Amino acid sequence: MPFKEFIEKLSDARVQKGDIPVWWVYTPGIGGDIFYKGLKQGKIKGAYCECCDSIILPPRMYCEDCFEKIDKFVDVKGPFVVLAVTDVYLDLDGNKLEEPQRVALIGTPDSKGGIIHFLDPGYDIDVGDVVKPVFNKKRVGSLKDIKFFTLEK
Amino acid sequence: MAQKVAVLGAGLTKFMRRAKETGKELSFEAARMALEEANMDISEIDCVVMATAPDMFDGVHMKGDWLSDGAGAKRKPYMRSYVGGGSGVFAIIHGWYLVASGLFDTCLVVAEEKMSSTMPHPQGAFNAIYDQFLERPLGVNLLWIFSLEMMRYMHVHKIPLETIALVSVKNKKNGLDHPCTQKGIAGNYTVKDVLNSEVIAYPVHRLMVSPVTDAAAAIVITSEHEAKRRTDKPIWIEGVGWCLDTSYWTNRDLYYPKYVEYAARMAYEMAGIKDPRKEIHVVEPYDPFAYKELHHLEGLLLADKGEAPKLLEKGFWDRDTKDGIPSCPSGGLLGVGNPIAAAGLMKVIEIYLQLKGEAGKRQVRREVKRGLAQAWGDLMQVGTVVILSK
Amino acid sequence: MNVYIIGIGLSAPKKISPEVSFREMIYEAAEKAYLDAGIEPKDVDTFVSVSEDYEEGTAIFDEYVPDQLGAVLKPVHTICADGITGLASVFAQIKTGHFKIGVIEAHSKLSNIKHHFHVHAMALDPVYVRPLEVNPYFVAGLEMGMFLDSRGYDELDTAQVVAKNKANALLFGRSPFGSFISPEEVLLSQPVSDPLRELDIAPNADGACVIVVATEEIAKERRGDLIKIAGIGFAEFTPNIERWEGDADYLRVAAQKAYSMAGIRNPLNDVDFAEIDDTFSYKELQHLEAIGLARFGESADLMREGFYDLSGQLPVNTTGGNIGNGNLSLMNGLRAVYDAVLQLRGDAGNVQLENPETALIASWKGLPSSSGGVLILRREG
Amino acid sequence: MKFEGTPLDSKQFAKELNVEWKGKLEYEWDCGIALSKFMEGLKEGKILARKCYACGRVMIPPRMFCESCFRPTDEWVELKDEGEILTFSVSFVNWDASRRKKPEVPAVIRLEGASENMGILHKLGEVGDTLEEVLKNVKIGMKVKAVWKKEKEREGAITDILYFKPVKRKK
Repeated sequence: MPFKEFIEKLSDARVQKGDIPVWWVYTPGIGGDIFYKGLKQGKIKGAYCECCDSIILPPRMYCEDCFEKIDKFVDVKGPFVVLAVTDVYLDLDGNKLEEPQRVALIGTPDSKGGIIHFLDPGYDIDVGDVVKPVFNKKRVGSLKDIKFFTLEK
Repeated sequence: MAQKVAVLGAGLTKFMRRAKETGKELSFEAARMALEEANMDISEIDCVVMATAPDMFDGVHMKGDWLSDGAGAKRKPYMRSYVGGGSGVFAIIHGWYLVASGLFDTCLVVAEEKMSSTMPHPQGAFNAIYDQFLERPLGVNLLWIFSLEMMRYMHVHKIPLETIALVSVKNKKNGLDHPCTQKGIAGNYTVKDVLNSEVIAYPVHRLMVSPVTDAAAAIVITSEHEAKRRTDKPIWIEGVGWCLDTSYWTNRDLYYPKYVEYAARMAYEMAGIKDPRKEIHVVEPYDPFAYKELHHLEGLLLADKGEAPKLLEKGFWDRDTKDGIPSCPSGGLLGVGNPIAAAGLMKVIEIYLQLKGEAGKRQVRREVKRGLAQAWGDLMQVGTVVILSK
Repeated sequence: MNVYIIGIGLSAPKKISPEVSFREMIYEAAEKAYLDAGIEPKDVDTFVSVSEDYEEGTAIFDEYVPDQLGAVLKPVHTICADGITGLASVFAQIKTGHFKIGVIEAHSKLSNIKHHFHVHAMALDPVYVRPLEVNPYFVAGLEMGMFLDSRGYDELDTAQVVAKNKANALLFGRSPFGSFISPEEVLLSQPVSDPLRELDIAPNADGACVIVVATEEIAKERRGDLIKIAGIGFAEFTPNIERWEGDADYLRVAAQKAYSMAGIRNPLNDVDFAEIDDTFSYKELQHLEAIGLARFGESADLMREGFYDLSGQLPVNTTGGNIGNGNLSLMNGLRAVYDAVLQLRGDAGNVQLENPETALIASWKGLPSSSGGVLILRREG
Repeated sequence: MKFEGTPLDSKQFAKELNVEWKGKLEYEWDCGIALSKFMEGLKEGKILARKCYACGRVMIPPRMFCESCFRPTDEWVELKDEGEILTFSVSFVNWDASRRKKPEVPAVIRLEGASENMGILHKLGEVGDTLEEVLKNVKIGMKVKAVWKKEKEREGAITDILYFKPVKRKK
């Protein structure tokens, strides 16, 4: 190092502590509002892009492929299929979870994209399995109105 | 060597205190509008540039990546440049060098800001612009740097508060004619109204401060041959300049923005401009605070040091001036709103519209062949300048 | 007009760096780079720094860039991207003909972040994903699963990447993360987000890197090897994780641009060695396939056969990659450029290859982004 | 031309299905060579600056390199805890834009011994409780002196100086 003097011992090295003291309130937006209102009614909404004739999950206000605005939204009834799955062993703070959380990307055969959500820990659900959403009884219009996706028997 | 670069189309959303749309959706709307005006499809765009100021407003880390699909960047070369408040004008500079280099022929330039997500107030996110070691522990507020700079500027040149209030009067009146203006921002105010408004951080009064705004803006720029193929009346980018001063902002005399001067000199040289006071016909300097417009007009060498306020009193910067240089005909940040990066690009768009003669009620009275937009940012530190011509 | 790398400077990666501030760390790298280039900072026409605010804990980090680079009152701006995309910005500026010498800077002080997962979580979509409050590394676990499934690979295949890169790092001798470890041992490390394990993840590190680039005219005034930027590309895929399919499309698009600029038709033949982002072990294989240094589904076999070893046909991550040198966040790409220049100049010590002429460097911005850049360097004369 | 966007007033905004998030965004920034020493100095009631022999500037905040000469700085210089006001403001806002009745008075102060324009940001105290009082009591160019925390309470931070107060001229 190029300097004329250095920190000689670790106890002389100081740190300044600080934080970002704000928090955030996000509007769900035009697409997110349709998604959240659908969840409140116990439905999964998708966006229909006329340009590429596709249903897009989760619903968005525009199609990222065609870059066209979307004003048609549909109920997506399924079948819902697990496209990818992972067991998460750590929580957000980095602590080890007692039981891993099973998180999956869940789509339908004729839609682009999917929903990222939890899988029912009561079953050993894997990629390719057909699943269905289990909604909470009390719903407020949020992503967590879905409890998890469980195995469709 | 550099290929010539033209501006082909522009898009803006409404300026809003709180938008229902997400930042991605705002970006989409502005980008879509710019593409439509340029009569281009997204598939004809070679690369996308994003400008957006602190991630701490939107509350999204890697905000540029998060916004990218809303800016039409899927599977495209995409870059986000960032110089704080200077980002909006830097966006066109960024697009300029990507096209001028010959690497790309067409570029979609998008600027977005959604400030309303920050709680308890967007000013809180600005706390983190200060030095974390020696400044943030003092319990700083964003307005401090402005009020300190304004005080120094007024002290050195002995500028009365009444004169600075005139900037708010001018811009808030101009803003009445902007179709995107934020509700409750523009209006016919008097100097007395401004000076009677709440003192927030003396000498800054409430009506001398631009508001918190959500909005997006976009332009399409292309190489010369693409421009000539697509339009009979291209607007050219003649010069660009940018400059960053030291981060030790308390080590500088704040009365004069040297970094704006350096950025302006770079742009004038590129544009071959020798006498900017004669060769620039309309100007959009950055006006997040009333005194800033005057400060910047001096930095741009359009007025001698300390003279911009005197010219203001004479109506030299008015929209309907005959022999002056109209400044902030759009209404600026004080009259339209201040969605940081999108506000800078809004200024570029205003110059573009003025040169095309399509500014409607805001069209300046004098003939315009060349105009300049400028933004400022970081810790009283960065100047970004672009010169457009017919 | 051609553009050359004329100077490189590094503040070497380490786990933590309490003995220096970010400013002092960057100054060290800048001083070395200018010395290497034989210039002073006043000779530089434009500066670019890559950074992300939440990693710095500062809003508008651009503010804190100029002083330690000697860039006060100069054209300076930030690019919020990986190091190679940042380098592409300087490259483009020089190509306009308005600038002769440009500088790119990147650094990491990841050790100063108290809760890393919370910073990563801020990058997840606040409406569609983040409300689940899951550890953000799930994104890597999910994608790794997709990648392995679609190719029929298993975890032992990705563990080979870890073993190779840690061994290379140990041989090279600069980094604290080098070791001899078998792929089987990698599988014994703790699961993070299945199939991703602790040792699949490049450990966070601190460091700084500065690179000086210049026009042909300036480069040819200097003595020594000429390192030409033969091709460069950068691209975004989509930030919407729901649309990911386990392929690194960002690098596919970036590589196409870089290859066409460099006139490369068959990268497997035309490239002598590569530095490929391996922030997660599977990323190395995924990236190799995306840029055409392996066909779809063939990278794991090639890895097993030693194709990418130091003694193989196409050595990859000769100094240890990110797994061996540490995850330096946005600096990863520049650290790789630095090491590639060492190889091309014959300065790579124990891991020196025999007379390499063409290097490929591919960088990824990091979790949970889908953007990156590809650079082709060629040694002349 | 149609301009898109859906403005919400504060009532409409509150009715949206909003998502709230507060992360643990905490940092421990390495102070490094220059600022570790500077902060240790504050604890001892000293204000330390750094001198560059090439340009002769005495710099505060101190730095191990001179940004204008691009070389390492050479020497520690202790400044007086007295200086002059370069500029000031009378602030009625807290960090989060909430209003305060009694103003704070931030100022840029050049300490004696530091080079021209080498100010630091701090606050003034004992200058009045209203805008009128502060404007009467404070002038640019005025001399001020640091008011320190009690020695035992100092922790090696810029807040070890409570504020700067006007220096009363002896007549």
